Amino acid sequence: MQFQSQVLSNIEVSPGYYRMRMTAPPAVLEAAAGQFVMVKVSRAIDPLLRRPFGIYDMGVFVTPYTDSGTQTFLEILYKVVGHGTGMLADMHQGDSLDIIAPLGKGFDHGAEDEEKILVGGGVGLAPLYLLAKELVKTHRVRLFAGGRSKEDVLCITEFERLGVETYVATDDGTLGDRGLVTQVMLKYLAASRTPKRLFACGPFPMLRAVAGIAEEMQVECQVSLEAYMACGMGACLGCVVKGVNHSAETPDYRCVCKDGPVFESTDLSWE
Amino acid sequence: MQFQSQVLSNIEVSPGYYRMRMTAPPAVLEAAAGQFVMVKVSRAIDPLLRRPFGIYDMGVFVTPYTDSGTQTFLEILYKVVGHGTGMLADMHQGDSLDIIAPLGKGFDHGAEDEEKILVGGGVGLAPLYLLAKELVKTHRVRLFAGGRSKEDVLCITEFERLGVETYVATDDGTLGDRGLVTQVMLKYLAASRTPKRLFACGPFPMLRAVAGIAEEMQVECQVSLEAYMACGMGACLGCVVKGVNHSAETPDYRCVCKDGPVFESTDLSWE
Amino acid sequence: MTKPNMSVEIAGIKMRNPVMTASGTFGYGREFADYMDLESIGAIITKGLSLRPKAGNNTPRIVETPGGMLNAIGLQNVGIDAFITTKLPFLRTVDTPVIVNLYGNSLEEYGELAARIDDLAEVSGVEVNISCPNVKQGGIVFGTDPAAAAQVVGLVRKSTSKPLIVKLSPNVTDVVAMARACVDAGAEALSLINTLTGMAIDINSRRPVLANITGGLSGPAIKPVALRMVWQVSRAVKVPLIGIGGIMSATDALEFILAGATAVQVGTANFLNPAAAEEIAAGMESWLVEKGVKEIGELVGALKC
Amino acid sequence: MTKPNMSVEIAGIKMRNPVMTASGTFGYGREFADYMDLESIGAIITKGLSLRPKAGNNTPRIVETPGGMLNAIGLQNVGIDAFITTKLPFLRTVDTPVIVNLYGNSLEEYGELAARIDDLAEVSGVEVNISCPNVKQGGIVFGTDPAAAAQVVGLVRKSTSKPLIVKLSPNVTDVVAMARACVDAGAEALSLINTLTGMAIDINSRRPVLANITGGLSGPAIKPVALRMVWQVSRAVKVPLIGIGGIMSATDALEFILAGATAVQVGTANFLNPAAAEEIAAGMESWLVEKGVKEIGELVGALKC
Ligand SMILES: Cc1cc2nc3c(=O)[nH]c(=O)nc-3n(C[C@H](O)[C@H](O)[C@H](O)COP(=O)(O)OP(=O)(O)OC[C@H]3O[C@@H](n4cnc5c(N)ncnc54)[C@H](O)[C@@H]3O)c2cc1C
Ligand SMILES: Cc1cc2nc3c(=O)[nH]c(=O)nc-3n(C[C@H](O)[C@H](O)[C@H](O)COP(=O)(O)OP(=O)(O)OC[C@H]3O[C@@H](n4cnc5c(N)ncnc54)[C@H](O)[C@@H]3O)c2cc1C
Ligand SMILES: Cc1cc2nc3c(=O)[nH]c(=O)nc-3n(C[C@H](O)[C@H](O)[C@H](O)COP(=O)(O)O)c2cc1C
Ligand SMILES: Cc1cc2nc3c(=O)[nH]c(=O)nc-3n(C[C@H](O)[C@H](O)[C@H](O)COP(=O)(O)O)c2cc1C
Ligand code: FES
Ligand code: FES
Repeated sequence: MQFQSQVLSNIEVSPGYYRMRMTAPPAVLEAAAGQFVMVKVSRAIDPLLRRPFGIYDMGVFVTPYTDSGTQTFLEILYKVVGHGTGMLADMHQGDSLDIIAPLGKGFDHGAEDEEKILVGGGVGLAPLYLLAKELVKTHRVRLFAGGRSKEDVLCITEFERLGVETYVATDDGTLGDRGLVTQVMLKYLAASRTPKRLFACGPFPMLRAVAGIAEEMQVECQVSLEAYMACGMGACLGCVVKGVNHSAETPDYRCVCKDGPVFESTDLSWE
Repeated sequence: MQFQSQVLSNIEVSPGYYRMRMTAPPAVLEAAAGQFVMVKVSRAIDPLLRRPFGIYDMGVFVTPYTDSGTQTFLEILYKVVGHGTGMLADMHQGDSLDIIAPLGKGFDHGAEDEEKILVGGGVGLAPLYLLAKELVKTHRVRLFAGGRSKEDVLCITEFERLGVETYVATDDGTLGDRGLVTQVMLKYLAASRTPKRLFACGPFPMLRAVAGIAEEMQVECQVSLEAYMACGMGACLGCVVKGVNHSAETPDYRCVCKDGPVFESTDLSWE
Repeated sequence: MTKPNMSVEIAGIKMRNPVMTASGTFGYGREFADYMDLESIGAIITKGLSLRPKAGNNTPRIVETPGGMLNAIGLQNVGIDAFITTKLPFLRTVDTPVIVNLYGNSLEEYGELAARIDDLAEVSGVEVNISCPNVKQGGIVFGTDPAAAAQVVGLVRKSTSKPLIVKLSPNVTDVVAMARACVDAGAEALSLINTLTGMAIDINSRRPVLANITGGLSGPAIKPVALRMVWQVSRAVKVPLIGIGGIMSATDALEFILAGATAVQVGTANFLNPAAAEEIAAGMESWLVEKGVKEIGELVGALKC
Repeated sequence: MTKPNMSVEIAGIKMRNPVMTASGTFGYGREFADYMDLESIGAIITKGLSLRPKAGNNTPRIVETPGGMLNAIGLQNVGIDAFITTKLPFLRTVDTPVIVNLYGNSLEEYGELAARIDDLAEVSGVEVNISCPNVKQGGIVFGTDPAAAAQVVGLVRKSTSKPLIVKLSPNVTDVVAMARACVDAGAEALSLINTLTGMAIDINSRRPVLANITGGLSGPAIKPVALRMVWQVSRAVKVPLIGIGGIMSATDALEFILAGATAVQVGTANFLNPAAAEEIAAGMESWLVEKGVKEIGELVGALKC
């Protein structure tokens, strides 16, 4: 669905990280956690392409000063890394954006009786929040959150408020354990016997480590990938990743935008 | 001089016409009426080139809430005609702009004992306001203002407040006389004997008419021209107009940005 | 106010209006069905098809550049057979001409491909891509040498009776010579332009951004070059032209029509706005109404120089 | 932290850093003296000079396009004699090499021009413009045909002992062939690229925007094409290259250096920011400091492919 959206708020939640809330049509509420939005940052030709962001949160609020008006909103959590996100960070309440949402395939919640383990690195926490919100209704949820430094571990309080049990690790030890979050998770998995399912989002090396652990521990695992995207709808073939059966002779490319961004870790080639 | 400027206000003074006040360094106050500014509307590459605007007003105000702080400001009066002016109209207080000012050659006030006659069409009134402000200190000043319709005749009250006697004509007769402002001016010139000097700014056909009248009535006349500009400083040679001696064999091109925008009407070729 | 006549004919293909979607930027049509009415435009051109499925290049395959983007997809496609069985059935349900964009790794492959689609009723025409700059084999040679281009076009002409459009590369000294060679060899219409070959570099990694090193530049950045080439070619050949390159709006499209194009293709704009093609067609019609132009044909090549 | 060595040498011209100003975008230097330190950059290249003063084209001569601009100045210039008497004296007071950009209407004129500047001590070198697309006579031919280019370069080589740089046009199928021809004929360095030929149309007037109909496209839009050509040529010839095309920032400049350019020229950026060249030179130096690179030379052609 393509729509014009107004910025409702745009707050720096940690140095260089912003949370933006924007208006959306009610139908957006059918989005699944893990799906994403494509944002046209400016009506001008610079930046030209839309920028993809996971859905961090969504919902409805009652508009003030009116009797019965309600407004659907979407939230994204983003890191300023370049031109487009830099311009996004400069936006104010009331500015307008052109949005396409929801796009892609979201997370599959999995079986009833599993413990749900979320693993997020840096801004990879974004789509996990919406997932956690859904999962906590019926499941026990644990989050393993990693980042370079304490500034890169975002919105932990929000997860805790949902009732998610959180474990944190940072590369420099400024928050939680020092080291890789995947190591912390591995320790937990090794010590526990209940059936589990992993949901991971973050930098590629982290996802590869998670996929490796999942294979080793024989736990089902979904990963949410990033890729450079032009269209977000399977038309440009710019965003492909190699599927598990890929070889030069029998190409098995999957579109991150359409076949993903969430994949079963066993469906991908991790080389 | 190149400087970063903050928008202080940006008000629609008539449908499609805006007056923008912005901060400037004190040295800008040395600008002469008729000089112009080059505005980089966006830090992004779209729009790419700076846009030229005459200086409508400038001055100093005392900044509120501080004891002795003063702030120099510049004002431009602009019409939304395309992409760059459209984006300018969307700007708010506090937004920043990159400005080069003052540029070009301004008006020469002329001799002491002349009556000063200003002729402006549409947004061509912009540089005449600053000129009027200077001239009224020592001279009798009359303004002939024209436009398509009453919405296109701007800031007449401001001129009147300076003590300028104003005459208005519109093509459709919705304000002042119906018809061309140059005709109204011609009538006045024909009826009066005192020495005079003309200062004109507006669309090219109007300027040509004014130059013709000036020649016929043997009145000195300066015109302020517009041209498509890239650099504003005499480097690109994009903005040239033909000087009076121009021919294919003996080229006599003048840069509107550097040799102008104000020219003696007799220095130009009016074909 | 009576509606202006927006219909055009290219090489015998009747279209309700001059707006087509450019190959490789509109998938196989279906991807856009949720965002626009596929029956609101003149024609759909498929992603470039080869004889066998093609894996395409490694990633990264795309990168934004100022006012444009580079792509080095490397012609990843399902191959002509899978296209016929998996993609064409959907297109059959859409009442809009489908033009198949063909790409061969060799002269013979072009011929085989053309023969392969000859008896498909759902295919209204063929657009031969001799200009793809990404694949070493063939692409760059056929697209930049008039004699080689003529060979391909001649063979395709023999292998199918479908309307034959040839798509030209802008990476040449003399686009008019290329155009003439293709027309002489049997092209009934020309599409121009394909992408300009470009490159992007990441100074931190000290590597090219694209895995393929170079890629094809598309988007608004190339519009002036595309307009110039359409104008040049329109004065040299008699066949209808299809203008392509950076068309984002009805205004852009009308510029190409005035320059001499009978129709246009919308490419990169589909990525920014999946309803772009429909909106451009509607915007062109509104402009004709506003200006009192009775049919789009009046504007073709109507530039006053 | 010791400062990195930013100095480079092009065809024997020693420059304090690799940032030069592109012909036609920096006037005769003086225009920018109020906005930047003319002694902060590597070299100044003059507006293209011809034997006799040139009027140039009618107006409009420039128009903005997406991410770029078209110009059809038509080489308006004061002519070599007036340059020497009215412009050179100022440049003499600036301690920065001055390179004269030359443009001839005929083969002979190139020779005469080169001879004319041969004994001017203030002129550090010559950049021969064989690529200007705006003037019908000569320009387009010399710049797109290797044999014609070689003729011009050979004659200039004979007519002056000044360091000889040749500026290449991007409007060719094979820029490497052009580069080789110029080097074989005596070019000691190559500048690339000049502008891409383009066009803009005003749909309301139904006329080309530029009086000259077509013009040269410059600015960020052309950077990917320029980078690609520098990279291609750098792998084919041994002489130093000067990268030009859409350089707006130190990052852009460094991309060209990695692609194989020894120096760069800043063009359109001077219009947006009259201090651009100085800021780019400073920004490059800061980046080298940040990355611990000791001299700029280490980066030339250091792209890992
Ligand atoms: C499905 C998906 C979901 C994402 N969710 C989030 C999120 O929730 N929060 C968040 O902060 N980021 C998210 N990203 C990454 C985000 O899209 C990029 O950081 C953003 O596009 C960078 O834009 P820019 O203009 O600031 O960067 P640029 O200046 O364009 O480039 C800076 C860097 O960002 C990368 N990048 C640029 N454009 C894209 C693109 N279209 N797709 C992927 N990478 C790109 C480039 O490779 C480059 O290294 C997601 C990406 C994808 C594909
Ligand atoms: C010395 C000078 C002083 C000026 N003073 C004023 C003023 O006080 N108030 C005012 O409203 N306008 C003034 N103008 C005109 C103003 O510069 C243009 O209206 C503006 O640049 C249009 O920008 P745009 O992006 O909105 O238009 P675009 O979308 O770029 O084009 C719309 C139209 O504006 C014209 N135009 C675009 N760029 C320029 C340019 N750089 N120079 C001249 N014309 C251009 C084009 O020919 C086109 O027809 C002045 C122009 C000059 C040269
Ligand atoms: C991602 C992408 C893929 C493309 N694939 C093809 C293709 O398969 N065959 C082809 O002839 N052109 C292909 N093109 C070129 C476009 O059809 C078009 O000629 C070009 O993009 C210029 O138009 P634009 O500026 O509107 O995008 C592709 C372009 C892009 C951006
Ligand atoms: C207004 C203008 C005038 C130019 N005049 C000349 C010229 O006289 N001689 C020349 O060799 N190149 C000329 N050029 C080309 C530039 O030197 C440069 O090659 C081109 O603009 C690409 O660089 P850029 O993208 O940084 O502008 C001119 C460019 C512009 C924009
Ligand atoms: S982003 Fe275009 S196919 Fe995925
Ligand atoms: S605007 Fe560049 S010379 Fe006048």
